[in-house]
Amino acid sequence: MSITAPQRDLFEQVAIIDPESGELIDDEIYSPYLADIGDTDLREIYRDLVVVRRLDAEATALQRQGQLGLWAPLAGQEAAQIGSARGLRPSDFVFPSYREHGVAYVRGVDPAVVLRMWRGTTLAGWNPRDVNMMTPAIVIGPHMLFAVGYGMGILRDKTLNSAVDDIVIAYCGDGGTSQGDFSEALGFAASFRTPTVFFVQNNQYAISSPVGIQATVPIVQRAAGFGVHGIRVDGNDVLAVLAVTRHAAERARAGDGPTLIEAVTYRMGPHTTSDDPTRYRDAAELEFWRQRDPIDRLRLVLDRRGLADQEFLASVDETADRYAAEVREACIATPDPDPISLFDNVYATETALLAEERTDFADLHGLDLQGSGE
Amino acid sequence: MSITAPQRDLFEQVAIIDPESGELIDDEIYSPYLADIGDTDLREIYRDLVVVRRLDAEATALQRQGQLGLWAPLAGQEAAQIGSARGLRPSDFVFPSYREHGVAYVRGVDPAVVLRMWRGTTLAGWNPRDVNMMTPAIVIGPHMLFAVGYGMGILRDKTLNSAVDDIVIAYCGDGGTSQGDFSEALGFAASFRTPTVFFVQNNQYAISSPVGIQATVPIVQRAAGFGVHGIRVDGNDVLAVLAVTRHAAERARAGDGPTLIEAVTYRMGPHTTSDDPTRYRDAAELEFWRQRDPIDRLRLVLDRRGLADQEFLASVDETADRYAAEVREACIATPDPDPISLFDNVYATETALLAEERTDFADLHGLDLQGSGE
Amino acid sequence: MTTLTMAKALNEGLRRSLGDDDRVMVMGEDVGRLGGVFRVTDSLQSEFGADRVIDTPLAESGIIGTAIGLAIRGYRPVCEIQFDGFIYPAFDQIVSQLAKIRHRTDGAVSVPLTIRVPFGGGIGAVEHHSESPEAYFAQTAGLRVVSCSSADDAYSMIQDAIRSDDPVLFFEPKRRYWDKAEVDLDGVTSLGLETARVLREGTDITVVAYGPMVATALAAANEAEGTSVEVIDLRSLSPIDFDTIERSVLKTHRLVVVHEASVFLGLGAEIAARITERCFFQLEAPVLRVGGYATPYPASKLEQYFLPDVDRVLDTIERSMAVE
Amino acid sequence: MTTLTMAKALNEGLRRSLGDDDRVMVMGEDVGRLGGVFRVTDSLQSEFGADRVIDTPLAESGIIGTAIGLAIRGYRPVCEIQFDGFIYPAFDQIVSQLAKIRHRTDGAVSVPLTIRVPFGGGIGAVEHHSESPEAYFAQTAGLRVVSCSSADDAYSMIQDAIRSDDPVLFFEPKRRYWDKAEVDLDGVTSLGLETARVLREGTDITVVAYGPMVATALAAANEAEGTSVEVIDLRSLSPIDFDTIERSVLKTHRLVVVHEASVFLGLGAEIAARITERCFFQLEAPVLRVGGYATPYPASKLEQYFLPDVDRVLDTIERSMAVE
Ligand SMILES: Cc1ncc(C[n+]2csc(CCOP(=O)(O)OP(=O)(O)O)c2C)c(N)n1
Ligand SMILES: Cc1ncc(C[n+]2csc(CCOP(=O)(O)OP(=O)(O)O)c2C)c(N)n1
Ligand SMILES: [Mg+2]
Ligand SMILES: [Mg+2]
Repeated sequence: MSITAPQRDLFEQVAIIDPESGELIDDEIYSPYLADIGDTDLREIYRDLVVVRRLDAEATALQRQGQLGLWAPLAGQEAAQIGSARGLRPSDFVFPSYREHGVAYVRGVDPAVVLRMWRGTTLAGWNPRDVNMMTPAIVIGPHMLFAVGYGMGILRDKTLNSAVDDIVIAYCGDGGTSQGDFSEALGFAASFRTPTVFFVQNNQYAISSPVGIQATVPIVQRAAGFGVHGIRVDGNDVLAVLAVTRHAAERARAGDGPTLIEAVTYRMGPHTTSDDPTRYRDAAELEFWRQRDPIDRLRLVLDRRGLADQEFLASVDETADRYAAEVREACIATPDPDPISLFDNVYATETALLAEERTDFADLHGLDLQGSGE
Repeated sequence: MSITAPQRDLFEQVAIIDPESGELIDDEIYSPYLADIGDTDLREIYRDLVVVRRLDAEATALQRQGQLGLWAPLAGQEAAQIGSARGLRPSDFVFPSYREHGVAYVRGVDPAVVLRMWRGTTLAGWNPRDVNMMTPAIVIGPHMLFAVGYGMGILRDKTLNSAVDDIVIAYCGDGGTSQGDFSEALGFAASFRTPTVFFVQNNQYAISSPVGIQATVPIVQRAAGFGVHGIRVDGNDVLAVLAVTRHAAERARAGDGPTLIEAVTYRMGPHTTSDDPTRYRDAAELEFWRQRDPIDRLRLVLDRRGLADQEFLASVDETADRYAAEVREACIATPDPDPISLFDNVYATETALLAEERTDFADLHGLDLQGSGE
Repeated sequence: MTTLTMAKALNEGLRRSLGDDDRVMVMGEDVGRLGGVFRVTDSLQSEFGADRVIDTPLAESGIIGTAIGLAIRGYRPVCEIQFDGFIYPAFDQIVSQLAKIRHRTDGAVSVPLTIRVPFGGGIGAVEHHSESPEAYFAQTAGLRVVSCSSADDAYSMIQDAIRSDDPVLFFEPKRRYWDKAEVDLDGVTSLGLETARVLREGTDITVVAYGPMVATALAAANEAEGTSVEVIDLRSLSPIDFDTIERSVLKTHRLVVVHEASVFLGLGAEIAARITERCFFQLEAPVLRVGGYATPYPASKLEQYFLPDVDRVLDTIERSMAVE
Repeated sequence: MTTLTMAKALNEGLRRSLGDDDRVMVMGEDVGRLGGVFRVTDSLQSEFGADRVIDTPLAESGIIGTAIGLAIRGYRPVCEIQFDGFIYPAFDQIVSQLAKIRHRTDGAVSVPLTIRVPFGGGIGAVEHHSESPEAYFAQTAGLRVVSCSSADDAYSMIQDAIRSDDPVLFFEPKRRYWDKAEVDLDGVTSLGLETARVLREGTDITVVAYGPMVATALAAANEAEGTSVEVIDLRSLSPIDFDTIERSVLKTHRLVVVHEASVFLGLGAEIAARITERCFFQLEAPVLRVGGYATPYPASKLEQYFLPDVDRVLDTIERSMAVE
């Protein structure tokens, strides 16, 4: 079985929602992937978008109030994240970067748990096995290769059990595409034909560097250079993102190999709460993208279909507020880690050196070692 | 000024010599780059090809006789190397890999000096400043980036003196294109529009790995992925290689940025003298490529034009034999390095630690430190 | 004399280097318009132009690799690695190429390249932003490795590093970026890059520290009641100025080495081994080391437990003094 | 018992691991059809198939990165890095990812990955084929680092490494690949990965070595006239079995550490520092170290001068014995 779409003009972005009318564009290749999306789904997707934006704002507020050490806002990228995450199955595996709070939300990670890393009470946050999603990758690059190796594992599993049809997706930004590891990942994925989806959120900036520093041609073009299928999508069109992700996933499941999706979007906020974007971009640019807000885009569809009644909108706001309040409360209540946990999980079996240091540490801090440790 | 050629079908290789007739094919874009190549040049190019093959065989023999520790034969790749090297000016700079003995020959490196690294009397060999060619790169990847940085330097020189129009070329193999550094080099070169030519000798193998492990599409396609101009050439057609290199160099000089040239060729011998290629390739394949021998290809041209008379051929053989004999003699006569030179040139100014070790070493070996060192 | 933060002193040092020698170039992620995430390169791009202060693509191997190429062409690049934990993608370029090119070419090719690395912990950051990777580089022949501990020294050290014909790894203690000192911007004398500095004289015990731990060592020395502590700022981590340490130990007979990096195979190991070899019969106690534990750098809520502080230094001084 | 070279013993160990556990996979450049440039993986691909013994593209970061992904999916990859000097492109993957994933995920994700590295000099090779990079990894928390010194130990150590739930850097002394020993292919007992082994008992001085230098240390011990030398094969470079060394030093009171890697910040530094701390009043001479010089690895015609040999070990033993 082979699922292929003709390679489109690389500057053309797949779009589904007409940004003027809110009508759904009929796309020969991608619309079929939305055949099952009914009114309820549209509303649930809308709810997701609003909730993750609200949670994101809450996290920023928590950082400003000293409850988090840092936060990397996703504002503006909700459609890219919700659309792609909703294109996966629970049994698929996700390798995120550090900004995929929206993806984590869809995977079922408790948003309050997401904050722990940013608060500094843990290095990571959740148990990847629980949600089939790895914890954030801070170093940019290496995890793209994990997704290829994980895909090699899926292929091997498939030789033992032909029913296996998991896929794996990895996220990075436009800046991340410059790392050697990103290219090696495309090369290995092509050579081994792994069921890997590379999802690049081109949010126009890597901290202060505009995407033009990373790439002089559309990033999606990288794919063909390695013999990988490439799709460029309007990253602020949640339905288009959902459709192309489903398409890429279907190809991967069918044994047709890897796909690189470039979702063209925009980071509305600062790179992180430590950043001052006014040093490198202007109000006009921000306004240009505000006109392309991903939530407004889907709202057009709801409005047109009469799905955005007061009751529904109020319920969405209520959900968002409730989640935000819960997250705030849980965040503030997060206990500091046990100091001696410093020594935990460095090795599967603790070494003599660590045991010695653990004891010295307990002595120094007057701790009782009974019951601690692994 | 902008010199561009339409991107050709990527599977198509630029060719100039008709392999049946020895006639020169008239190529709209590339033939003009050969307008100045007359009979004398054809003969000199032929002489180069024969001489470097002869030197290569001599080096292999020297290795077999224990005079060299190792040798990486170039047999089969003479046209790719002589053609490309002859497309450069002396003031251009070359970053070779470890197999570019033919390039070194054209740059004016004494062939006997090339052998020193393989004999183990030095880590490198020649003074790069003398010939504008760096010594061999053993680690695969990093030097591709040097060529981009060197090109950035040329561009900056140009802002200070507009007459500067040097270019820089870097060589690697098909295997080398898998390294992250290779891709980063393409990306940086595109972003900074450096006057860099990336010359990939796709000799079908990286040790035992056929090129299909590195790339599922023609390697030249990598270029477009990064917005770099790409040219695929028959690497066994020395005139085609010369023409495309001149074209790429002209583009670079004119400020049109980097070019990736994929020269399709074949390594006729083992990877190195330590390798046993019978473990991974068969006689039929070898025979297929023997029919495409780069020296025979040019010989057709000479024959057709009546340039390959006995006198000429004898003189070529005489040159090759003389060089080979000289190289053999010089190689065997190469003195072992002074043991204390171990400590030389680690730093611009020797550190106390090294001075101490140098003294201890002299004591241990009963050496007199007077007159040694830096 | 002007009162400057260390970040600003480094900025002034870079400005001076760019002004003095037009072969000097600054490059890295976000060093241009943004002026670097710590603002150490603030306004250099607007002053010296985008072809001398270069925002690079996001790829550390690419940054160092192209800088080596620039150096081969005759330039003197100063690269910024945004945080300690992001230097590893460039490791091959640094240890296999940068460190070895002079030796490999029998001195024919110099690579006068400075790599600035904000390093160390104590700023409450997420993973990979608080590491102390200096021993990886200090053990690599061909590299010079230095670390500044104060604004005034930083100002001259960065200029010395850029002037050096050898590659220099320049480790900046990021948690001291905002500490101020009097800096003589017209100062011309400098201690050079290889010399350790005795910052505080003492007679009972020597404490060697570098970078961020110098202030900690000094604070501990001031608090050590009844013990006269000599404090040495190592400054150069490779080569190490063993003569200055030895002179001090021959006086005090006791030595403690402090660094944030894990004790196991950290710089303290080499200092302990070599000073013990040199002063075996003069040492009254074994050389003791205070540093990070043999674990990865922890989450920020735990870093206070991982990092040596005044108490741990004092405790170690006491343990050393207790040996008879 | 069968007489095997070390290369063949490793090959048999890999074969056994592949046979015992079908989650084990072998990957690297040229490991398949060619059987590796040293033939350590000879015929494994034809026996276990190309989906378990995988020829990879030429990219070390890619090899380790994809192996980590395989491990996360539940496999136990064994990667070959073709030569010591080619491990650095994978450095970020190894020190920032492989070493830290267990700790980062609070134990939820194991990465049971073995990285085989033929290392060390003495084979007359060109640059980058004779290096001893073990200290870079030994100083990295979260990694286990081991080195075998004989065919029989190699056979069980490689299996132990593959069985370990921790990442293991497995350094193979390439110049000993062709040395033979009696190997018990059905042997089930093993010393494990963490324990040093006393290879030769002695009473006057202890010599610690690992990998390629074990044979050198033994030869020196045999030649040391009038001095009774105890020789310890370290086996595990991280963690280090200090207890075994300490026990020996409490008996001999003198210690020499030998490795090919440069002395400066090599493993000898840590051993010297820690054993001196533990045995300060029992040592009759400072711990002495024999190793490479603080230079890059030299051209092969000079390597005999760079590498420790029996004479240098003997000379150092004498220097230690001379201290009163
Ligand atoms: C290897 C590495 N180098 C540098 C950094 C520092 N850094 C963190 S985010 C960032 C920019 C990333 O840009 P992009 O990939 O576009 O992702 P975005 O933040 O826009 O989502 C940089 C340079 C890093 N995390 N890892
Ligand atoms: C980083 C690195 N990894 C591995 C090697 C070992 N090695 C030497 S040559 C070679 C194959 C290179 O193949 P290719 O790039 O096609 O060049 P060719 O030898 O065919 O000219 C390998 C794997 C190396 N030199 N550098
Ligand atoms: Mg971005
Ligand atoms: Mg090749």
